[in-house]
Amino acid sequence: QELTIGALYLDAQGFYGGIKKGIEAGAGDSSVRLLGQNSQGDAAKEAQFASTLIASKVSAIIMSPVSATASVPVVKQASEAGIPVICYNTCVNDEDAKKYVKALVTTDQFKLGYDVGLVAGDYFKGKGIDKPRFGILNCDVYEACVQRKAGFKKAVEETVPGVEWAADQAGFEPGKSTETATTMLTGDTAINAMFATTDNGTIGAIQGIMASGRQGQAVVFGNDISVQLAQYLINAPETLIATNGQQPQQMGKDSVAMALKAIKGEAIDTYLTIVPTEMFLSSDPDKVKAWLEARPDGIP
Amino acid sequence: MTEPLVQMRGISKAYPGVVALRDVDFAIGRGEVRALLGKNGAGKSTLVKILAGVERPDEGSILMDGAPVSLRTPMDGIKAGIATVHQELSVVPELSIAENVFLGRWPKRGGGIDWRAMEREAHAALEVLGLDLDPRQPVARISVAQRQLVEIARALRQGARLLILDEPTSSLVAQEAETLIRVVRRLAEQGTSVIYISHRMDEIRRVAQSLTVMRDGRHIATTAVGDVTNRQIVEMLLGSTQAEGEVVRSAPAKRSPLLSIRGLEVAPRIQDASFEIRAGEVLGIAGVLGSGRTELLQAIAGLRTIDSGSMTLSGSDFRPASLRDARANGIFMTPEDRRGEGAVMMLGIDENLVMASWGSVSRGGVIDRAAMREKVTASIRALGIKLAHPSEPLGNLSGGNQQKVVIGKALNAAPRILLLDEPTRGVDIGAKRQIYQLMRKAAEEGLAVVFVSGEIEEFCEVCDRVLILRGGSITAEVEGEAIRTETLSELTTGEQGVH
Amino acid sequence: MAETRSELYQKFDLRHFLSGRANEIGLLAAILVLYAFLAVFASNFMTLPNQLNILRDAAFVGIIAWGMTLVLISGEIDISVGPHVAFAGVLLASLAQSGVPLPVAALVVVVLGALIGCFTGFLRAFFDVPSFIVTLALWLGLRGTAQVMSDAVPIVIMDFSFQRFGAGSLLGIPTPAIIMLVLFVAFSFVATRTVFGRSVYAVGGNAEAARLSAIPVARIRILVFAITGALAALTGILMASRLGSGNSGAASGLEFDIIAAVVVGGTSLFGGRGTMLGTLFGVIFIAALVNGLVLLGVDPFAQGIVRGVVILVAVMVNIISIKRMRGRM
Amino acid sequence: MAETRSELYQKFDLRHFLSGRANEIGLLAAILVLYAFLAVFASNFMTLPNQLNILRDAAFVGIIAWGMTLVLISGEIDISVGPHVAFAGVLLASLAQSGVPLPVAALVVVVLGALIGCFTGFLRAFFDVPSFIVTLALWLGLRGTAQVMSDAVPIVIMDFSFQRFGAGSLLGIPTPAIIMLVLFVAFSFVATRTVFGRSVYAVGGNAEAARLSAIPVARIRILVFAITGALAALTGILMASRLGSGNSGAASGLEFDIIAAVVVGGTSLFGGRGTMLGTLFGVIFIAALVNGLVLLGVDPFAQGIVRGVVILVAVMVNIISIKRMRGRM
Ligand SMILES: Nc1ncnc2c1ncn2[C@@H]1O[C@H](COP(=O)(O)OP(=O)(O)OP(=O)(O)O)[C@@H](O)[C@H]1O
Ligand SMILES: Nc1ncnc2c1ncn2[C@@H]1O[C@H](COP(=O)(O)OP(=O)(O)OP(=O)(O)O)[C@@H](O)[C@H]1O
Ligand SMILES: [Mg+2]
Ligand SMILES: [Mg+2]
Repeated sequence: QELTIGALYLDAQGFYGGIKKGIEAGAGDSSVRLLGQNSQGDAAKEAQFASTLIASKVSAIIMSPVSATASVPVVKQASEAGIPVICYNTCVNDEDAKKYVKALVTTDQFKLGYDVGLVAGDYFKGKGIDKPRFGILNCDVYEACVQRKAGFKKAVEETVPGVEWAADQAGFEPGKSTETATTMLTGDTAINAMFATTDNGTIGAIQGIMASGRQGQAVVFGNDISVQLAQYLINAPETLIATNGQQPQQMGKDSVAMALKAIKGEAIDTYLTIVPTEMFLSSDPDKVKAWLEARPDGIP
Repeated sequence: MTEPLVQMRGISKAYPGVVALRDVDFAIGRGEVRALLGKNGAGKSTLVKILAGVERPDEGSILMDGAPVSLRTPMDGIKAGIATVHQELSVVPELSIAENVFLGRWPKRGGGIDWRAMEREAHAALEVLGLDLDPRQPVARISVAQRQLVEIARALRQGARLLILDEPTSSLVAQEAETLIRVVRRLAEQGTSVIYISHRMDEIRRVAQSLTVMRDGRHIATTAVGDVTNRQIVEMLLGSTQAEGEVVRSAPAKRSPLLSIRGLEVAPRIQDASFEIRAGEVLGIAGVLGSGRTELLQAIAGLRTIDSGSMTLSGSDFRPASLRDARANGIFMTPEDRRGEGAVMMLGIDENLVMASWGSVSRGGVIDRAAMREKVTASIRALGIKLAHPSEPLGNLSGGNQQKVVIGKALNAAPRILLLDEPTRGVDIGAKRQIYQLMRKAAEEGLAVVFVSGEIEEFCEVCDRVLILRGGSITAEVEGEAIRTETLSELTTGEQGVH
Repeated sequence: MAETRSELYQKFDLRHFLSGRANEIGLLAAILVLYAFLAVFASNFMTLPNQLNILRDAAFVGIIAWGMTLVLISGEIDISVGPHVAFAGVLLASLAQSGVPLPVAALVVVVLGALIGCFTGFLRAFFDVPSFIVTLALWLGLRGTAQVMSDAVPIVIMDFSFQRFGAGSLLGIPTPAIIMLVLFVAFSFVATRTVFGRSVYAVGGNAEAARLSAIPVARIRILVFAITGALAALTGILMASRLGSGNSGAASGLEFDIIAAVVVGGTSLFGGRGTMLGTLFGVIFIAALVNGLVLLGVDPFAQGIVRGVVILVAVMVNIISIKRMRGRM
Repeated sequence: MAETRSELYQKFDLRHFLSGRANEIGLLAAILVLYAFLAVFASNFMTLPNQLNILRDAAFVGIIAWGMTLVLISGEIDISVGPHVAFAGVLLASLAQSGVPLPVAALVVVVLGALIGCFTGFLRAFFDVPSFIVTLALWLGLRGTAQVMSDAVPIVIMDFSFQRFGAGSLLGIPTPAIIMLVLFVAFSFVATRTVFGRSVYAVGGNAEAARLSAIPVARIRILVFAITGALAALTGILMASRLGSGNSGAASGLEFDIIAAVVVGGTSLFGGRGTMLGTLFGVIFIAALVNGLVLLGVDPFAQGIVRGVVILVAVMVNIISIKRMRGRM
């Protein structure tokens, strides 16, 4: 009997391209039929698609819930219909997750920010700058991003307590993040560092520095890794210092594996699977090159 | 006789539910001015639309200079040397007068439009028609009559071999019509053929050599104008020996004034108008183009701010603050621009008829369909509207029938004072008579009917009293037997003997 | 005479009847073709739970679509409904959070929704501000207000019986679907049988003629927006109930889906023309299509392409067949 | 007599000049007020780099806005431009990736953009499909195609000199801004001085009158969409150059920003009315506002509210003052 798994992607940014590839690879390996859908970051759309999957009695649902709270009802609905739910990347709040979710495959979002925050702190300490001034491109409409930012801020404040947080604006859409970063940097010439919580934000920050002619005066710390960010690490090492990458394909594959286990009723030993992050530094171009070579199709 | 310029053979055309033309033959010679006559809905406009390439015939062929031509688009028509002024105004309100005169054929210089030349020539083209306007202002700001002249100027400029004028004078007054007739005659002398559609019998005799009568989509007769009497024409038109109506005026009975107006001033045109409107009479208001007749009616109907003056309605002070205020006091006006302001073309005929009187066919906001149908049916019968189904869109009707619906709407609103701005525009002789009778009937039932028309002859047929509006004030009042064409035209223009 | 009079109306004219409903007939045919296709190729599409599911999804578009149909017929547009839904949900949740009983909070939200609509209509009617601009300002402002109120974090509504309102069902039919269908009947009646409804058509068809016929044009304009505002608020409540929280990011792009469904249903963006039945068919068509594409397992990135092509083809075929039908009669 | 008459309109008439430009004057005043406010309260707003920055941002809206102005004037709408920009960028990047030289790829993209526009215009002109529907289908389809082509992962364009095209500047002025301004001059000329431009107004003001005057209505309709398609493709190339990659998620909601700017600039959604200068002012007004709000450090969630209020107030004051001005003359 053919197994059908429903997969919900949070949106169509590059990261989810990687997730999708991982999930598709995982499903292909075990000849599972896949019903995919893009929630477009909207809890209402997510509820709509999940209901469709539930009504068609899929064997399991793999999803990155839009919200820790707003996604609870659909997760609950699936669980009550006897459909195991596997979270990846994001999940509903712990209490409900324990009740309704079989497994969570994720990156530690707080740590994703925290680790690069440590790199940033050390960078400025090494340069003898005790009052770095940061501009932030956030994606606070997503709860994961709020955690990344919190992690980053905590780490930096621990290492360089004199840090100044200047502008903090939304910047996660391609193009718009570049506009916002450029405005920020031309508007506040004292900013000497940028932090961005997504790949598009990180690209925007780098391009903002270039557009405002501030190369060498401001540096970028980012989250996520992509071909383009890898290029910047290699070609603009004085601007992009570090970015902490996730491994979306791994995450996708692991999620499918968890889903299959849940379907078969096998015991899942650990609810939480942390997919490790990978730090990429402009001071270590070889690692970046190796990452690029491993991905000829450019999917992270 | 030489070969005709244009020949139409066996033309048939059907619209959903209506056959507009049945096997019509039509031919016109060079330099000939042909009047095309027929009741509303007879198929006149459809016939000329086919010539202009606007509509395609279902059957039949067209020959120019003896050779078959294919007129499938307006472009084909224009290329073949046919210029048309359509019955429905087709100006672009947002563009300037000059641009509208040159619409689609703007003069060019060095890759761009030559605005200077365009404005100069547009001004000249309008002057020929007796209109002196700043050609840069948008057409949205000029009156319906002026728009009609802009369209005529557009057609005249094309230097066509065949000029089609579909009711060109419907919103013009005698003077402009006269100017136009002179222009048409001159063109004909220079070899242009002209098809001239009009419901105004007096014009026909002055402008055309021959006439064609149509009825129910059929060609009835084509003769020289001199060979038939007016009475014969009307008989051919109506298809019966329906009596030429006598004057339908009632005996002048002195009635008490319903609305008295003293020293009315409405910027910019009405300066000092004093007159009264009496219940039970049909009151005409005559004046030249732009004399402010529309403004006067609009002021009474609450559509314009009154600058000064006093009004008393049934003896008590009254000043219409808004349309709704006037309406609440029993005043209702029908506008002259039917398409733009008079009716909703997309909606059904029935709804247009009851649009201003929903209260009478609804209860608690819910439409009482039976009552509505009864009212609509009564209106359709009373006005003799030719239609396929009461709920078909009003836009499907011929121009004259649309006009009847607009009047029907006003009558259904049951006003005490009914203001009709050019109600007989584009209405055929038979229907005009019906409309006169409706006006008379309304007056007999105690309404005050105020009637504005560009055709002086009309006043003679229906009015009890006529006011002359000149220079912003009422300069004369003519009553009863004294209402005669010559008198009125002298009084409105201040000149002796136009005819 | 009395008899011939009613004949003008009373004889049932099939051709006239059909030609007046050509659009709806075409849409119905399109829906049937789509259903036939999906029934064969999408497993589980024709199951009852899935059909009810389609109805529930349709409700979140349909309820507002009734009001939007009136708005478009009157020659206006309202692009603020998506953020309005989010705002209503957040407001409801934060009222509930601060102790206001849910029914009271819901009433407040709906009344406020109607008032917001009145505001739009007022600026349109009395200051001639294009409704696109006013509702653009609301589009920006309402989403912003919802985000500020909630810090973009969903505000949870604890009441579980309330959750059943949006997610539950009555006699097996999802509550939102029932509300949608009841409102459909009401709005069909309003649009065709009431003075208000017909006045909306008149205003959209020719506002100047409507004004001169003493139709209260300003009042009509205000009312259509007020109704749509109230419906957006109602949808916001249903959505909050379904999600168990007030969510400032919810219903993004909903205005777009709604306008698309209404236009697919044959309503003109230029006013004067449109029917509730057409809108119902437009809503159902798109909801079934979206659902079917999920069940067919079409690649999520490619779904947009398929949706675009199917909608275009359906509308084109409908337009062509309307012309044929009209032409033949 | 003849002389005085022609003098009547040939001599420069200030009142006539002003009343015809009331909208632009009002918008200019709004921009000045906004600038004065931001100059005082937003630090670094009035610096040259920031002003150039505003110009650059404006270009990504403005270039397409010129075409959109023509589309709206002709009584149509094109909602597909945002996805079209993303699609053009992805197509360019993947052509470049597969070895096509960038100038050739850029040409291909622009020509294809124009063809896509032709397709819209064709369906509108010959099948009477509302342009909202056709461009809705493209809106869905183009974004989907871009996602499928790239798996939603940005396709990097390696050429660094190409990146300077979108991000760089000429004589200190950002390249996109230069392109925008050059096109502005061209489109202003087209709209006011050419037969095509005036035909667009005629078609939008009264399509039937245009048809009767033998204006090639279908050709005009096709052309306005073709132009807008080509401009969207051009913007896509600039965007790809600026981002250094072809990004299927780029320019989301751009269609909305563009239509908003054009409508704020005084163009009617119902056709017949609008000017390029008005659109320029609309584009600048919104770009400066967005920039200023970032510099003011307004809470990002509250920015929507401020933007909504400012746009509404600006348009309202403009409309009221236009009425005053017209009324007085
Ligand atoms: N577009 C249309 N759709 C349906 N019926 C039409 C259409 N145009 C004309 N008709 C019908 O065709 C018939 C002939 O109309 P036409 O306009 O040619 O009359 P006409 O002689 O010009 O009348 P009038 O004097 O009122 O202008 C009428 O019955 C009219 O209702
Ligand atoms: N500058 C203008 N702007 C807007 N409307 C105008 C202007 N001038 C005239 N009109 C309108 O044109 C119409 C005709 O004007 P008016 O009442 O002065 O003329 P009239 O005597 O009725 O003559 P006619 O109707 O034959 O032109 C009115 O509806 C008036 O509002
Ligand atoms: Mg006619
Ligand atoms: Mg008049």
